[in-house]
Amino acid sequence: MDKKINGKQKIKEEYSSTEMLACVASNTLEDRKSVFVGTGLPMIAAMLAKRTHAPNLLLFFEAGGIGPEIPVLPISVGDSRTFYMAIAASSMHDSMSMAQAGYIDYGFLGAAQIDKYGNINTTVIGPYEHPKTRLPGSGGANDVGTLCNKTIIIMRQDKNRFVEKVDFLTTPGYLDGYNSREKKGLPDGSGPYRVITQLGVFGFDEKSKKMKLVSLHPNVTIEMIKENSGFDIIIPKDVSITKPPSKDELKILKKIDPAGMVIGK
Amino acid sequence: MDKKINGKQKIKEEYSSTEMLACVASNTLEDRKSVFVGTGLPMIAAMLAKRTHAPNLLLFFEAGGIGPEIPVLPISVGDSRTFYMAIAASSMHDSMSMAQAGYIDYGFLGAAQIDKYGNINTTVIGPYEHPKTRLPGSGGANDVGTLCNKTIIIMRQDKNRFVEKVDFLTTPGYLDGYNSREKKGLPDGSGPYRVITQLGVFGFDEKSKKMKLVSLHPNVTIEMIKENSGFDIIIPKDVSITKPPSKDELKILKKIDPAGMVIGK
Amino acid sequence: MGYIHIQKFEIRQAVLKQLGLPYHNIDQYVIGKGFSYIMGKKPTIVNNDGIKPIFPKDLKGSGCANKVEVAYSFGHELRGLSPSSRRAVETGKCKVVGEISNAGYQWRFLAAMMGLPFIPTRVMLGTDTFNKSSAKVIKDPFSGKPICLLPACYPDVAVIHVPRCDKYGNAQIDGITVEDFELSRAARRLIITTEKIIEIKTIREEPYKTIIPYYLVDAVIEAPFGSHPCQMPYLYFFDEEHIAEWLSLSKTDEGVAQYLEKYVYGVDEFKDYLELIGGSKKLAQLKRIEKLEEPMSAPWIKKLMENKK
Amino acid sequence: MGYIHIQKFEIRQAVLKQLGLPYHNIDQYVIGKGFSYIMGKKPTIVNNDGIKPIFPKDLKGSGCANKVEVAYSFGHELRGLSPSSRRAVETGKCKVVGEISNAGYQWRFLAAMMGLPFIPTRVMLGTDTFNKSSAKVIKDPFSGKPICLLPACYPDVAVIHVPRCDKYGNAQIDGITVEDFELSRAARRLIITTEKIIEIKTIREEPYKTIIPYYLVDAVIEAPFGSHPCQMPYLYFFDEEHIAEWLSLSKTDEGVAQYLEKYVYGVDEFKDYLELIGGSKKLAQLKRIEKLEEPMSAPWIKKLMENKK
Repeated sequence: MDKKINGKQKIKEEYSSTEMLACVASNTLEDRKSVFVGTGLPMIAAMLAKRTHAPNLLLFFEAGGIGPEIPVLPISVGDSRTFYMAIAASSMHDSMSMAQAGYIDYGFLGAAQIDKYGNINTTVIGPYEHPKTRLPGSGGANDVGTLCNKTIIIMRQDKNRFVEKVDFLTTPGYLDGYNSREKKGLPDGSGPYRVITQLGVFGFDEKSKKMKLVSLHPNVTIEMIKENSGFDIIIPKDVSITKPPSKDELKILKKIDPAGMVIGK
Repeated sequence: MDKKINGKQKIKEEYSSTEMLACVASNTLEDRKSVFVGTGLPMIAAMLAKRTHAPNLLLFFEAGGIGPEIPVLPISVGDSRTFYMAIAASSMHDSMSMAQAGYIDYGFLGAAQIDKYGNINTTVIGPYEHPKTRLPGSGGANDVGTLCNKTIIIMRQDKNRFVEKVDFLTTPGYLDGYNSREKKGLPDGSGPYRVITQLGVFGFDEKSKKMKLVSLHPNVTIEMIKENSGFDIIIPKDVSITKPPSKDELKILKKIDPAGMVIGK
Repeated sequence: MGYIHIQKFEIRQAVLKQLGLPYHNIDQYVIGKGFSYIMGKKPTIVNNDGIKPIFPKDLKGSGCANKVEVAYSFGHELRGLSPSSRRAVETGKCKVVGEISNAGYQWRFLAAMMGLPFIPTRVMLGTDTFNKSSAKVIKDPFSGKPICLLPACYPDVAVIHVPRCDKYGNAQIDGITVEDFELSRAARRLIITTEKIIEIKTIREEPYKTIIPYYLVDAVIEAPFGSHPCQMPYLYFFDEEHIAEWLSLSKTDEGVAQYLEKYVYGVDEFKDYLELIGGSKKLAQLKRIEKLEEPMSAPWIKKLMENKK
Repeated sequence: MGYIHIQKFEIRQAVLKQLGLPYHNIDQYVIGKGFSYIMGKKPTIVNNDGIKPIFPKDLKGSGCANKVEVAYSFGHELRGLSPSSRRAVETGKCKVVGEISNAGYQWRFLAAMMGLPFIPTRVMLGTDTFNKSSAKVIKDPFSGKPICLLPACYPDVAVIHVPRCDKYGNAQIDGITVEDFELSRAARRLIITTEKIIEIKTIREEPYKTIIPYYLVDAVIEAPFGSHPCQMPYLYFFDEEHIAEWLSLSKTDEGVAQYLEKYVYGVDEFKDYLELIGGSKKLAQLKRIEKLEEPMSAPWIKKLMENKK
């Protein structure tokens, strides 16, 4: 991929945007923690983490697969690859109860729209009664966003997706900010932890719970971040540059997804 | 056993009081229904019913044994004989949920005390804080008495056991009678169905829910019923005589309990 | 007709000839054009949830559901969204009467299984998903904090496909049970379709393997490969080529009609359907894929990736 | 110390040397005079329920519990009532701080497992069992009728004996699970004792057999015959002769002391205890009884019948 950014020299990137997302997501996960994963990029990220810095990461799938040794990329959260050589092939009641009881550290979410408090829409674009576009709905998203201790959101960023107000609040972020999440009865201390887009990585202000920039991907400027958001993002003084995928990581990604099912070519 | 009753001729009874209880309890059960059984007499009664008029009776044990082919008398509701060749060896959550959802037709209970509305005490004799005698407590009794559609109570009858007010209301009968059971939130239409004692069989008045005599055991008089109760029992005009154990039933009982573990000699 | 819940791995061709099957009357194997029977019945609400199957999910897109309560009902995971289901809702042909989350659905079945009016949960609080659901919020009397109450859901009919059961319906399941345990106990009528019928003796020898006991079951249908084009864990994998054909055809109403004509109305028996989708050669391949002896072949993945670019 | 829940089939000699065992630190096999450790700790509340075991049920009668919440805690089913437990409560040595039903206990664990403040139920309503319990009644907001709410119960420690698990604690159970599934997920600390340790590979080959996964487990103790004098389904039966000895001795405080001296303080290792109760000959007999190759021998039954007369 060749790009000209900010008048700088053309830079030959040795990785795709999807590979970048997968690696950043992977690096967000810690060893000896548990993660609630869906298929697609979250699965790739979790598998990469397990093969690099987090070999003891425990995977939960909502349909009941727990701690599998994934042989090939699953295409569904109920796919038997999600409980291949697992430590338990259980039920949704079990997985979701474990999440609700606070056993699950990380959860992944996708989003069609997000607001500054990390509230997510995956239900409809347009008015609910006469939707312009009907999206998948909550599925397990509301559950993951409510119950996992730290939620990681992976999505594409632009003005139509980073919005002042989501068309439909499918999955709770910090609701109206500050302590409004806890006040509504959602688990203490849980909530969105990171938002990972093609441009950067975002976190949330500890007190106001407003979205703030954590790191810029290589060759991305703060202006680009602002241009691609419908709300103000807190820009701290010290913004780091996201660590790009290492050669090792890229090699492992190819092994995890040789056909490019998710990662692409 | 030889007895002289009411000035009548001595009658040589060919069955014991326990055998009588077992057979009456057995005959109360219907084929193609389900029953929640404990160990002891209920187990004997259910096994007898299965081997006589109710071959398709479905047995539930609170610990999770469902539909077993009982090889020898279990001594505990968690005993593996309660799930020997069962159709399911499940859990207490499953059994109790099935009962709460209305799947279980009959349930058996014992009692240290009972009142006229079929309320039962198996917790303490004397004041709760300083009990004269500490009894087993609810165990599964409250569950059976609350959830099964028709409860069958097997107990010894005398003035200290058939009482105006139980020392402790462990398991609900019809509470204060009439519709008070439903008003408290207990399942509609459920409640005590029969009380079987060494003297007779009792039911409950449809409206007031007060205990009424259904049948007298052979050689028992209405006076004996009254003498052995601390409250007034409704005596209808037509009271039948309980069918005594048949020779076949007695033979099967011997096979079910050859050592006389429950039935005695 | 009221509420139909159709579960993962279910048989798409079979079923529902006779909904009022009496208890125990389970020697009547009903295999036929069940899909069209469902269509003929026009159930008012189809209660279909998340992770589940390919075709029943698209019931609404096939014109046989006019109201739905949805958790994850418009997507096919990595394969993308469902064109027909989205079209049905976006054009107003099918109305979404309620939103819920996957856990929410699961626990509504748990409440029903337990004979309870509701089950509490922490999910859904503070969201539009809650606002469009049948749940309520109360103050937890123990902590004083808000808690969400999910009302029990008793589907009128549920269909569950299992690897094996006896002729009375006592069923074992290998792998995850998803919500089979709770759903089978919540449904008013339960139809079991099975890869094979085994002896009751086998069930009784390992009673702890029984997930669904016979007294929950209204009908048993023996239907090898009955989960096609979906997966049966440890036996065969998704038929991604067939799924791709459906997803492609279902982009238009004409395509849907064409698909139904070919695979539903056009076949008399389930075995004819299995011939049509590729016969024993295809089925053997799906077995090999499930056993990891052969990589999955999935045309939609490539298309998906191209669309993304 | 707070709440200890001791489960059916548990090992009576083992355990609890170190309650704060770190996660994963499960190669420390702790077999010893656990009973006395429990006694030394004087837990304030022993949460012991219904159907369960012979000795832990009588903890209070052994002087090592001064408060109990009870469902079925004073009886030994067909064997009769527990003399020591009744004496402890009747003399005021041990206080009953709460009553509950068996289902109530089970569902309090379900609430804890689900991370909920409470689970609703229809049991206990309208009774003194409810009045002496920790439950509350509310008006069900869906139907307007009263419903009972059982607060979650998180035991500080639970001990569960299983037929087999791997060294990480992934455990399979044959036969009924009673409340093991929910309890293992509710307990803050979980100690697994097992008939044998198997390879994790075996666990992974049939993952649907795992009832208790490793992340719930704080310690694993290999203890063949660890359930003695209770039963291990499919492996060995209750030792009714030993149980009779206990029931007989425990009629007096001196008898309890005598029993503890002989079988708890008097033995150094669990294998010494097994020798003391009859060694390999007795254990072989219990195996035969479980397999129905030999009838049960139970002195207490005869006594019970005589007492009844």
